[in-house]
Formats: sequence, structure tokens, C-alpha cells
Amino acid sequence: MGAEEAWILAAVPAITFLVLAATGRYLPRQGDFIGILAAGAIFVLFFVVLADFLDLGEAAWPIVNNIAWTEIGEFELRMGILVDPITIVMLAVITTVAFMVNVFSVGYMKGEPRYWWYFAMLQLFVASMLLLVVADNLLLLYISWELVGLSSFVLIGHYWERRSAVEAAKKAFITTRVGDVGLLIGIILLWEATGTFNILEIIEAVEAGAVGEVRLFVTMMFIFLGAMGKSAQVPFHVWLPDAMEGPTPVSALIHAATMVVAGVYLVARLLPVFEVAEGALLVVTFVGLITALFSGVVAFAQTDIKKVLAYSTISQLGFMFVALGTGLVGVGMFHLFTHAFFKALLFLGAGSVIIGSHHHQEMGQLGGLWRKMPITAMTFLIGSLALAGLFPLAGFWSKDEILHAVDSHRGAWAYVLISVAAIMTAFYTTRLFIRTFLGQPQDAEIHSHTRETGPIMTLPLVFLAILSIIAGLVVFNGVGDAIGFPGGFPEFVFLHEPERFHVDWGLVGFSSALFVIGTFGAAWIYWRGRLDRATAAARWQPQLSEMVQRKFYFDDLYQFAIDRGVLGLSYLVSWFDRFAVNDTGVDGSANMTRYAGFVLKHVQTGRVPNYAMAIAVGVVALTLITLAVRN
Amino acid sequence: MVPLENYLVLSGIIFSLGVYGVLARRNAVLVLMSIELMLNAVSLNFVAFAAYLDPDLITGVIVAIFVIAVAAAEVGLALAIVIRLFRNRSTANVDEAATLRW
Amino acid sequence: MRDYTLFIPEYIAVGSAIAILAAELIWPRIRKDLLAYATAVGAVAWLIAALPYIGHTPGDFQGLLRTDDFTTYFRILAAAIVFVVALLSAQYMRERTSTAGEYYGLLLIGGIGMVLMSASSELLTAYISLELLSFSLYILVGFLKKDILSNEASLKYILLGAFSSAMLLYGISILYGLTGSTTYEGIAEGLAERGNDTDAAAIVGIMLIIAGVGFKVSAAPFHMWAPDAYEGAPLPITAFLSTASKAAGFALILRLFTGALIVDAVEWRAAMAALAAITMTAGNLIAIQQTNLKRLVAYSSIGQVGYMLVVIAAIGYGDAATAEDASAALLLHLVGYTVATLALFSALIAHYNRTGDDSIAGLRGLAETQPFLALVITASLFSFAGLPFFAGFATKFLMFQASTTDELLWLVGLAAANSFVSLYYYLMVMRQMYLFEPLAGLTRFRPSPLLGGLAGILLLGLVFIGVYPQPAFEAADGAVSALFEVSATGLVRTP
Amino acid sequence: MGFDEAQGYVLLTTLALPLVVAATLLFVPGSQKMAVRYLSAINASLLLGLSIYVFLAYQAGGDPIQMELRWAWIENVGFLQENGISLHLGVDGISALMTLLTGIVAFAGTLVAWKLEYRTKDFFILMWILIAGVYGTFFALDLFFFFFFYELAVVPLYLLIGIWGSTRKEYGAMKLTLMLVGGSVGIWIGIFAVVHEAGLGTFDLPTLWAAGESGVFSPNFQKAIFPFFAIGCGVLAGLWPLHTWSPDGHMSAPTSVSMVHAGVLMKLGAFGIIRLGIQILPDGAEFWMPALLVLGTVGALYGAIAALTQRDFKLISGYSSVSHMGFVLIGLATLNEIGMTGAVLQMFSHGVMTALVFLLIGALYDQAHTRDLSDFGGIAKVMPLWVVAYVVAGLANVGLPGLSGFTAEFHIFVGAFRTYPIFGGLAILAAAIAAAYMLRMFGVVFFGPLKPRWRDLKDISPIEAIAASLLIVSMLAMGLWWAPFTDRLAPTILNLPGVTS
Repeated sequence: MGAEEAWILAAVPAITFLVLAATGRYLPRQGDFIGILAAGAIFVLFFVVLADFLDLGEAAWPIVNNIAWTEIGEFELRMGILVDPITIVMLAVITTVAFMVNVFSVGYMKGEPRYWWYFAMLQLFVASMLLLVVADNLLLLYISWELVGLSSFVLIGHYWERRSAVEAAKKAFITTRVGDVGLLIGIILLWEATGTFNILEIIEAVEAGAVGEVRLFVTMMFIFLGAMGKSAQVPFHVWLPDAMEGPTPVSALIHAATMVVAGVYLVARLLPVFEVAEGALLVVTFVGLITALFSGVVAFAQTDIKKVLAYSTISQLGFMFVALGTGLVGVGMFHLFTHAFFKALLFLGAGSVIIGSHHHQEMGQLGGLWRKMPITAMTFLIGSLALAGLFPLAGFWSKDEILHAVDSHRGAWAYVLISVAAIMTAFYTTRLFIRTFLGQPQDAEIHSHTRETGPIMTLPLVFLAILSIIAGLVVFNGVGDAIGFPGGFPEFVFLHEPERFHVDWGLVGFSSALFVIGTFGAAWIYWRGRLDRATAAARWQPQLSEMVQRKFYFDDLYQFAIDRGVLGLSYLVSWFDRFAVNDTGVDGSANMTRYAGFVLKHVQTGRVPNYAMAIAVGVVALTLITLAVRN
Repeated sequence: MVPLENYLVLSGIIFSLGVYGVLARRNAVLVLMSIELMLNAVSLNFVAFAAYLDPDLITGVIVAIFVIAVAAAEVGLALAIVIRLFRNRSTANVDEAATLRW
Repeated sequence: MRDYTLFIPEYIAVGSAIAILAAELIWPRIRKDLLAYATAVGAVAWLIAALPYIGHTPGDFQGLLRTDDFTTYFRILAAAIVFVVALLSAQYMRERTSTAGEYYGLLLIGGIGMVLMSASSELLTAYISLELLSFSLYILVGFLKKDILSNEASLKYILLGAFSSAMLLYGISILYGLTGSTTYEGIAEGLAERGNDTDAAAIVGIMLIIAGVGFKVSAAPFHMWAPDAYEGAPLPITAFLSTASKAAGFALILRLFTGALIVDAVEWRAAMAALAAITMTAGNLIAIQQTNLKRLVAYSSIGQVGYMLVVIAAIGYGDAATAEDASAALLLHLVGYTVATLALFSALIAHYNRTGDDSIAGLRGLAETQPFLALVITASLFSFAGLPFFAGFATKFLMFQASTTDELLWLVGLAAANSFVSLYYYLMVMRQMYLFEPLAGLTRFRPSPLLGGLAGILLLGLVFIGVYPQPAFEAADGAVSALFEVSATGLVRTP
Repeated sequence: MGFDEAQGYVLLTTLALPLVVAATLLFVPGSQKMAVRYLSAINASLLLGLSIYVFLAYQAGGDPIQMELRWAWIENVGFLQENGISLHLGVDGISALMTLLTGIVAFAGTLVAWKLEYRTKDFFILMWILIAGVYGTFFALDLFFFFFFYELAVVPLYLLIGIWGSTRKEYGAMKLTLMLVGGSVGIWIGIFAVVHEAGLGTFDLPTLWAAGESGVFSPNFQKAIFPFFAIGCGVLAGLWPLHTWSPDGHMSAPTSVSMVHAGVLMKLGAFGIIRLGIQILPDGAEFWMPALLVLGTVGALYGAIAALTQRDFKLISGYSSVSHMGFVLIGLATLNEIGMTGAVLQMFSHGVMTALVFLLIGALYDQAHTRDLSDFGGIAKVMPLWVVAYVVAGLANVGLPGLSGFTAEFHIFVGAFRTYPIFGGLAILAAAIAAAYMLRMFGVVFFGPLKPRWRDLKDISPIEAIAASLLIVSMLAMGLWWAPFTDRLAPTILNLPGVTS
């Protein structure tokens, strides 16, 4: 098997899903080992694909392989796969994280309800996610796009006995769905303009100028809506924090590493088109920036470990869009790549904490776990530092790249804002770590029960920790050449205009400075888990802190819009349907007819003279009618 | 010789009187008499036409005779029924025989 | 010339009528239902005697009566109706009267009147045969002498009947004055040559005639006697009224209008269309409000008359071909309608003999107590409504299609709409039978084998015509073509 | 006799079988419930087999109308001439697919009616008459018989709902029957006008189509008459604002009647619009389609929005049916190949999907005796299979890829964007709203803590499971690999007059 058969990667978990869904509950250990085997298999298979891909060499890229699907007149569909460096990066991320999460879940989900179902859905997700990244046409992409949405929906709602979980799942599905409407419209508009769904052909056509300025811009905005929905960009971000209702490994896989970056992937995939569309990329940058800042701020006020991580994810996704907004696909993908590892690590770490402390995830109840859970703490620290951007961990390099890209492609304003966002990142990360692992235990009772988790859960942490340290190094051309692909990561991903990476020590210093500011700021406030300074700050600006606490009222606003707007309209329509259409229109006409009969029948008085009169009148009337309309 | 119009006008008047009677009268017997009036108007018409159209073609006259005969039968039958009405309700007023209606 | 062989079947009918009267005179204690069976036998003999006349060369009696396939068609129909009605009466009359001889005798005489109406090709003859039918009906309607309603019904019927026949006669007299003749050909020629100054007279005359025949077929607004007469009359007579007298009326109308008045179609077609519209609408709307089965049937049959009048209007508007096709479809529909009505009444009478209740609510739960009767009633009502598998669907469909002309599309549409309205009250009847449990105390029962069998046969006929109308349609077509051999469609007015 | 003719007899068998069974049942004593059931079950499976055969045997590449069979019925009498009225059967791609749908739904419906105890025999008699009517309408190539079977399919509903129905059954039954028959009046008038205008003395559809091609029907005539067909059939197709029978009727109808009705009967309407409206009067269709498009879009949005706040399962499905049939109308209104293919696909998709939904609602209602959403909660705990099936149906309803709903709607959207982008967008919006009301229902009813009063609900019975899985399979089939469907539809549809590619 080679890169041409990359679809097998998707097929394996798909089959596993069917097997598990059908038989899982009856198998020993409810069939979790099958899930792990499948995940392991694709993890290995990925390297096979990679090897083949690299053997074929740049000349052969991108590798396409598709078959005729349907044909209605001249409207014909071909389904197939497209493997190019972007795909490879996504495959790397997905297979790795998926494997880790599968392993980790064995420990995390032990004894949970519907264990087998959980694993089955996990496979379904992986399958559709892989399909999404190998799809060579927008239709197939949309299909898998919806399928990942579905599996995310199911997994978020895994504990469906909990109302909150159900609500969260619903929210996630519907919110992303709104974006999907845009995506579908965009896809169809593109087809209208270019007559094809095939991504490469579309790019070709657009670059050949097949689509008018304005129209293309509108189209891409629609598509970007889809990306925003999936990648939880403001104002579609509301679903991601709630999605934390799902099992933590799910959050790690779906809501940190893979699904949420589908939007980024989509934009990266269509970047050539975005570039043609005048001003589209600027919009991308804006949205990215706003999101990065906004969620960075909100993260300050979160007290639930997973919620903090969720907002941090949103913020990091913002970073990626900013990067893409500069038109440098490599940079965006690079951050996606590194972020996947350390964010997955952080989530799994959080999961380990939750298990260790017997299902507590409020920072207010934790603290001082350092001694109790050394491995978790250590790996979590690495993850945090990588996220905060400590030289030379993975996160540092990618963030560095982003800063550099913004500096060189966007104005100073963007540079300033993104730097602020970087500081925030460092700040809330540090806060999170300190309040969870350092200082005094907030709740002795919980603390006393807390235990380090078993190897099945810690090993994935360690593995990911290692990746979080070294993953960033692939940016160097040397490393790239060494492990087989030409040049550094950016060049590998973005063959068009190779940007060779070179360390700009000035920039290194600057970003390290940002790191230091953020970290030490947080440390100063929260050191040893003290809260007085934070509360003081809150008291100093009550409205502001209130606003941050309430996440800038987004959820309340939406709730209001739905209750008053949508549901109100619905009630109105139902009322109209009942009273106007049915009772008045339908039943009304029926009653009119009946009433007419009622009136008419009383003409029949039963008296002979009246009857005779009717006859006489009839004759006269008929005569008059004839005289009237005869000619 | 009397022009045809006169006969026609006369029969028209008689006919209308008959119709009026049927509409206005309440007593069954009087209603019957009014109907007789109408029939007589008919006969008059026929005879008049017969005379004026073609003296030796006597269709009209025959019709008139038939009409008289039929009318007689009709009245006989009707009176019988009226008598039954009187037996059943002790009235010959057609308005009171209005149980069947609507 | 006088060819007395033309009416052998009617001689048989008269003979059996007299025989029945005599029989009761001789044996006053004779079981009354025997008389019914005797009548039925007579009717069968009549029908058999009529068969040889099918396809027989048209005979003409003094230019007064024509016996062609058209006549034969109605002959057979009349004999069949009399046959069925006689059998329907057997139990009903036995339970209600002491003397039944006249009843059955008049039944036959009425049937003969119907045949003569279809045969007469001269206005006086037509009038007299019409009265022959009417007189017997007057008596039959009022036959239950002690019954106030029956008596009242017959009173209304005879008074109004006389009134309308006076109008008819006056109209005839005017036509006679216009054309100098009372035979259809003569009238046709006369109308063809009449001058324009006589339009008013022609119109008035024709309108009066329409009133007379309209009364006979109970077309609104000349229909008012019908519901009362239907309700008051004995049930079998209601059946007879709603089949024989309507069929006879249309037979007369067809001959008269195609044979004579079509020449002056301009003067009456609009009126006829209006009459059809009013009749069907009034009938169906009022029917919605009825609670008594007989009245319901009365009004629904008025609605049916409305549909049939569409054909007459079409004869006025369409060309010769349209006229012929439409008339053929009308005859077909008449048969379907007759069969449906008779089936309905056979079931109703079977039900009435048991419960003595002729209100719609009285049918409550019939599907439980007597599923078969319920089925028959449903079938015939559906046939009226024009639903698939039953005669009504095919015949009505063909009739409307045949009478669709550019000017009358609106009328056909109205007719379709009306048959939709009619479905409502038919469903109300079914609702009683199928949706509700029977009243307490009503248990399962079997109808008398006679009525049951009759209902069954008629049901089969209903389905047969509905599923395979070809034979009936061909018969109707033949009858009509005979009619149109002598029709005046060729003549056009050239003043 | 040639092979194609032999195939014609397949159609005849499919049509006659239910009638024969109905007639046979008349003579089975009502007490023999089991006999009635087995007879019906056998018949249903035979019909399913025949329907599948008809669908598969329809040659995608062949001539548009296949398996033709003509039995002269009435001709050369009165105004009727050669082939005046003939039992002329045949299928094109569209009716082939509809036949398959009918087979599937009828099969499922019969299985579901298995547990029916009250007047079983009468129920199945009426049911089979109805099914025969449906098949007949799809096969008929003769206006007379088209109308014949059309009415035959509609009328039994009155009794089926009136006798075996549930909520406000008399009202629902009367209203549904009258509205549908009222609609058929429009069709009837249209038929009169068309046949008269053609003046060929025949009801044979191909002949009339040919006549139409040769311009017998003037554009003005077509413009005048098309509305009669469109509205007449539209009523049955749930055309807004003539849709109100759908919620009420479905609310009162018994399970399997709802299945067959929403599953198949509503499709008769859309089918009629194609057969009569578009095929006989293409110019009229072209003229009126924008209006139809608007109505369809309104219906799609209106139904979806109204469904958002309904509290009764069946009302939700009733309104969502309105919404989905709105999509069908949009697809038809595009008058281009893709859109119309989508429309027909949607007819199938909505058929199986809604049949499944009603099946499940029935299965629940029989135990719970309430359909009020707010009464339920967390029943996924006690009825997992039921919930899974419902979720599948719901997701198909939402238009989730991999299920039939998406395939159909996708084509409709693409087609709509071809001609009327704005309405295409609105249609997609309506599809999105569907997600809202579906998930709302999932959340309230299936998930959350289990209400104690439902602790002893039973999951669906094996028989229902068979029926349900058949429906689910057909949904997946169309959702995953839709070439077999489109290959049969596309040539037929491109063959329709006035359809642009």
C-alpha cells in the first residue's frame, strides 16, 4: 500500500466502528483492545504512507486517485483522495493523537457506562476525520465534515443521563451546523462558478480567473463561515467550552487536536483561492486576532481546568487563523502541528488529574498535586511551557513563526495585538499550572484521596510530552532533510514559494520576553495558589471582571435571541397555521358551505303555494337569463 | 273576424289569473279550480291557433278535447286526495299540510 | 299506418296489471306478497318480450310513437325497475296495507307510462304518457291512506304536478301556435322557418316546457315537491320515484330537445346550463343538512339530476357529434344511477323492515349488525359520489368528459366540485355505519333472503358497470344513434 | 410474447395482487386474525419482491417507458376512439423508484400492523385497496386509470383513520379525505380540459404527450390549465398553504396508515405534478414554476419553523413532512435535471424516513399512550434500539451525509442554485432548522434522566425491528451509493419536456 491508497487509513477505523458497534458489548473487555489495535494499525500505516509519499518525491505531489461516482447529464461527481504535504501533516497529527487517546481511554473510561459504545464512536470519529483530510473534492470533504460533527455530537453527549451533557452536545451540533450552512452554500457557489467539486481543479480555475472579484469574495466568506463554526472562532466559539461535558480524552482528541482544526485545514487547503479573493485573508486575520484576544481574556476567569484549556484552544486556533491570514500556509499548519501535541498532552493531563482526584476539575478544590501525581505534573508542566512558548519547546517555534509572519505580512497593529495574545497565553497557562499543582491543597479531603494514575494513562502523557519538546524542531531544514523531507516544515508544506527558515535571534529574544512577562505576571499573582491579588483585581473593576466571568455575555445573548427570536417566531407560525390557515381557511370554508345548506333548506317551507311560487319564479328567471345571455 | 291577438291576450289573462289563484289561495279546492282556469286558457289557445293557422287541420281542437278529459281525471284524483286530507286533518287548507319540510 | 305489433311488450304489461287487479278482486284474501311476485313475473315477461326489439328496424305509429332502440332501451330499463321495485315492495306492503292490487297494477302502468314517454314523438302523446306516469305516481305516493305524511306528500305532488303540467301545456300551445304542429319533426321545421319577430314567444314557450319536464325530473327550482314526496311515500315508491320518473323525464327531454328544440338551441341552452348549475348546487348544499335518509336521497338525486342536465346543456352548445356522444354518456349514467339507487333502497328497505327507522342516525353501527347491508349502502353512496370501482365513477367521468365543450368547461368544473361536496354527506352516512358502535339492544341480524339476494345482485351490477362499462356504453350508444337518426341536429334556423 | 411484454405482466401482477388479496380477505371470517395477518404478510413480501424486481429490471439506458402493457378497456364507443380508455401500464425511471418505495413502505406497514387486534380483517382489506391504488397511479399511462387509482388510494383513508385512528380521529379523517378529494377535483377538471382540447377521443397519456409535443395545446391553454393539475396534486403533496391535513391527519392516523400515507401517498401528489403538469403542459409548467417555487420554499421554511415548538411527536413529523415536501416542490420547480432528480430522490428519501419515524412513534405510543414530548425523558435507557433507529431517521431528516436525506437535498440545492440561488440558500437554511427541532426532540425525549413512570417500557419488537431495519438499509443505500438511483432517474428526467440539463 502506498500514498495512493491512503483511503485505507480511513477504512480501517470505519470497519472497526462497525464491528464494535455491532458486537462490542458482547466481546471480552467490551472490545476496547480492538479499538486500540485499529488505532495502532493506522498509526503504523501512516508511516508506510509517509515513506511512500516521500519516495515518490516532489515531482509526484500532490498524489490524486479518484473514481467516477455518479453522473447526471453533464453533472458528474468523482470521489477520491488527494495526498499532499498538508494532508500528511494532518495524518501525522490525527493518527498519533488518536492512538494516544485510545490507549489513555482504557484507563480513563474504566467502568464507565457504554464503554464499548464509546470506543466504537471513537473509531467512527477517527475514520471520518481521516476521510476529511484525504478528500480530494469539497463534496466528500463536506460529507466527512458533517460526520465528524456527528461523532463529536455523540461523544460530547456520552453521559446523556446528564442534562448538561445533552444540552452541550446539542449546542455543539447546532452551532457548527450554522457554519455548515455557509460552507455548503459556499461549496455550491464554487461549483456554480467552476463546474467542479474537485479541489485542485477549483484552485486551477480560480487562479485562471474563472470567478468574478465580488462573487469569489462572497463565496469564500461563506466557506470561511464553515471554518469558523468548526474551529470555534468568535462568534461561533460558544459550543467549545460546553463541549468539555464530554469525556476528557474526547476533548483531547476532538476538541483540541483534530476536529477543531478542521476549519484551519479547510482554509489552508483552499488558501490559493483565498489569496485570489481580494480581502478574504484580511478577514481571516481579523477573526483570528479577535478570537485569540477574546478567549485569552476569558481564560483568565475560568476556574475549571478543562474550561481554561478549552478557551486556550480557541485562542490558539485564533493564532492559526492569524497565521493563515498572512497567506503563509506553512506557518499555520506548523502551529496546528505543534499545538496538537501539547494541547492533547494538557487535556490528557487534565484527564489524569480528574481520575487521580476522583472526578474533581475545579481549580478551587485542587492545588498542590505536585507531590501526589509527579508524572502527571511533570508532563503537564512541559505541556504548559510548550503552550506558553518557552524556548526551545515546540510551541515556541510555531509561535515564533507566527510572530515573524505577522511582522512581515501584516501591519504593526496586528503585530502588537498578537504579541498581547501571546502574553495572555503564557499568563493563563501559568495560572492554570500553579493553581492546580503548586501551593497548598485547597481541599484536604480530596487531596488525601488523590493518587497518581496508572501507566496506561501516564505513558501516553510521557510520549506526548516528548513530542511537545521536540516536535518544533522539524522547522529546521536540517532536521527536515534528516528525517526525509526536503527543507524545513514550512517549505515542506508550502512548496509554491519556499520560505527557508532561519533563526532570527532578535525575534527569539522578543518572544521569550513575552513569555517571561506572561509567566512571571501570573506567578506573581498566584504563587503558592494565593488568590488575594486576583480577588483584589476583581474588586477593583467589578463590572469588567463580571463581564469576563460571564464570557462577555455571548451565551446569554444567544439564549435570548433563540428564546425570543426563533422560538417566538415558531410560536407565531404555529398560531398562524392553526387559526389563520386551518380554522379560518379550511374549516371556515367548510362551515360556510354547511351554513349555505342550512340557509337554503329553509326555503323549503313545506307550503304548497311557496313551492308553486318557486316554479313560477323559476320560469320567469330562466326566461330572463335566456334573454340576457342568448347572444 | 276577431283577430288572433285578442284570443291570445284573453287566454294569457286567464292563465295568469290561474297562476295567481294557485299562489294566493290556501284552500285545496280553490287551488284546483285555479289550475282548471290555467288549463282552460291552454284549451283556448289551442282552439284559437287551430282556427287561425289552418281551418281544416284540427290538431289543436283534438288537443283541447284531450286536455279537458285529462283535466277531469286530474281533478277527480285530486279531490279524492283532498278528501283523505280532510279525513286525516279535518282541514282542506294546504298551508296546514306542512309537516314535511326542510 | 297503424302497426299494433310495435307495443306487444306493453300489452303484456297491461295484461298482467289487469290480471293482478282481477286476482285481488276474485280472492280478496290472497297473500299480498304473491301479488308482488306476480308483478315481478309480469315484469320479467315484459322484459323478455322487449328483447326482440333490440336492433329491430325502427317502427313509427302514426308519427305519434316511435319504437326504436332508444325506446327499447327504456323499455328494458322500465321493466327492470318495475321488477325490482315490486320485489322490494313485497314484505313492506304486506305489513302495511290490506289491499295491494292497485298498488302493483299502478306500478306496471307507471312503467308503461315511462316507456311511452320515451317513445312519443309528438307533444300531445308525450303529455298524455307523462300524465299516465304521474297519475299512477300520485296514487302510489299516497297509497298509505291512513298515513298523514303519505297523504300530505301525494297532495303536494298532485297539486304541483297539475300546476306544472298546466304550464307545460301552455308552453306546448305556444309552440303549436308558432309552428303549426305538435309532432317533433313539424316543430323542428316550424322553428327552422320561424321569423325573428317570434323569438320572445319561442323563448316563453320553451321555458314553460322546461318547467314542465324540469318538474318531472325535479330540477331546482321546480324540485320542491320531490323531498316531501320522497319522504312521505312508501319506501319502494321512493325508489320508483327516484329511478323511473327521472329516467322517463330524461327520455322525454332527450327526444324532445334533440328531435325538435335543438333547432332553436340558442333560445334555451343558457337557461339549461343555469338550470343545471342551480339544481346541482342547491341539491348538494341542502343535502348536507339532512337528517332523514329519504330526504337525503331526495336531495342527492336532485344533485344527480343537475349533473345529467349538464348533458342537455351540452346538446344545446355542442355540435351534432357532441350532442350524440353526450346523450350516449347520459344514458349510460342513467343506468349506473338507477342500479345504484335500487341497490341503496334494497338495503335501506331491508334495514327499515327490521328497525322501522329511516333517519340517518338509525344506521348507527350497521357495519356491526349487518356488514353486508352496510357494504351495499356504502357502495351505492360511493357510486353516487363517483368513486372508483362503482358505476358512478366511470359513468360520471364519461358523462362529464363527453359534455365538455369550450363554453361549458365552467359547468363541468362546477359539477366536479359538487360531486366533491356530495362526498361529505355520503361520508356522514358511512360515519354512522362504520365509526360508531350500534345502539344498545341492536344485535346482528340477517336480511330477508329476497332483499339480501336482490341487494347482492344489484351490487354486482354496480361493480360490473363500474369496472367494465363497455357493454352498457355500447347499448346506450346504439340507443342514442337510433335517436339521432331522426334528430333535427341537421336543421338550422334560416329565417 | 416478448420479454418486455412479459415484464408488463409483472406490473399487472403487482397491481392486481393487493386487490386479489383484499377480495380474498372479504371471505375470510373476521375471527381468523392470524390467517389474515399471514396472508397479508405473504402478500407484502411478494409485493416487496416484485417492486424490487421492477426497480432493478428497469434498464437505466433503455427507452424512457418500459414494461409497457396495454389492455383495451373501452374504445370505439361514444366519443371514445381507438384506445379510448385502455389499461395502459408502464414505468419510467421515476415511477420505477416510486414502485420500490411503495414496496418497501407497504412491507414495513404490514409488519407494523401485525399487533392490530380491532377489526384486523377490515383494516387489511382497506389497506390493500389503498396500496393497489398507489401502485396503479404509479403505473397508469392512461388519464382515466390514473384518476381511477388516485381516488382509489385516497378514499380508504377515511375509514382507516376514522376507525383505527387515535386523537380527534373523526375530524382528522374527514378533513384529510375531503381536502385530498377536493384537490382531485382540480385534477379532474384539468383532465376534462386536456382531453377535450386534444380532441383525440382518448385518455392515453403517451398519445396526449405526443399531441402536446406537436403543439395541440396552445401556450395560453397550458397556462390556464396547469394550475388545476398543480394545485390538485399539490394538496396531496402538502403544498403550502393547503397542507393542514398533514399535521391533523397524521396525528389521528394509526401507525401503519401514517407510514403508508406520509411515506407513499404524499408522493402521489408530487408524482402527479410531474406526470400531468410537467409532461402534458410543459409551457404551463414553465410559466407557473416560479410560483410553485415560492410556495415550496415557504412550505419548507414554514414547516420547519412550526415544527420547532410542537409538543406532539406526530405534529413534529407532520410539519417536517410539509417542510420536506417543500424541498420536493423546490426541486421540481427548478425544472433542471439536477434539481428534479433531487426532488424525486427526496420523494424516496422522505418516504422511507418518515415511514420509519411513524413506525417508531407508533411503537412508543402503543405502550405510553401519550405523544407529548414533555412527558418523556431519558427513554434511551429502556429503549436503546428504538432510540438508535429514531436518531438515524432524525439524522436523515436533518440531511446528514451518509443517509438518503443528504443525497436528495444536496441535489435539490445544487439544482436550485442553478436557477434561483436565493431560494437555494433559503432551502439550505430550512434544512439547518431541521437540525434544531430534531435535536431538541432528541434532547427532551431520549436523553436526560429517565422518568420513573417509563421504567418498564419495552424496546421495539422483533417484527418492528425487521421493518425498521429494512427502512434504515434503504436510507443508507441511497445515502452512500446513489448511482443506482440517479442512473435510472437522470435519463427519464432529461427526457421530460421543458427540462433543461
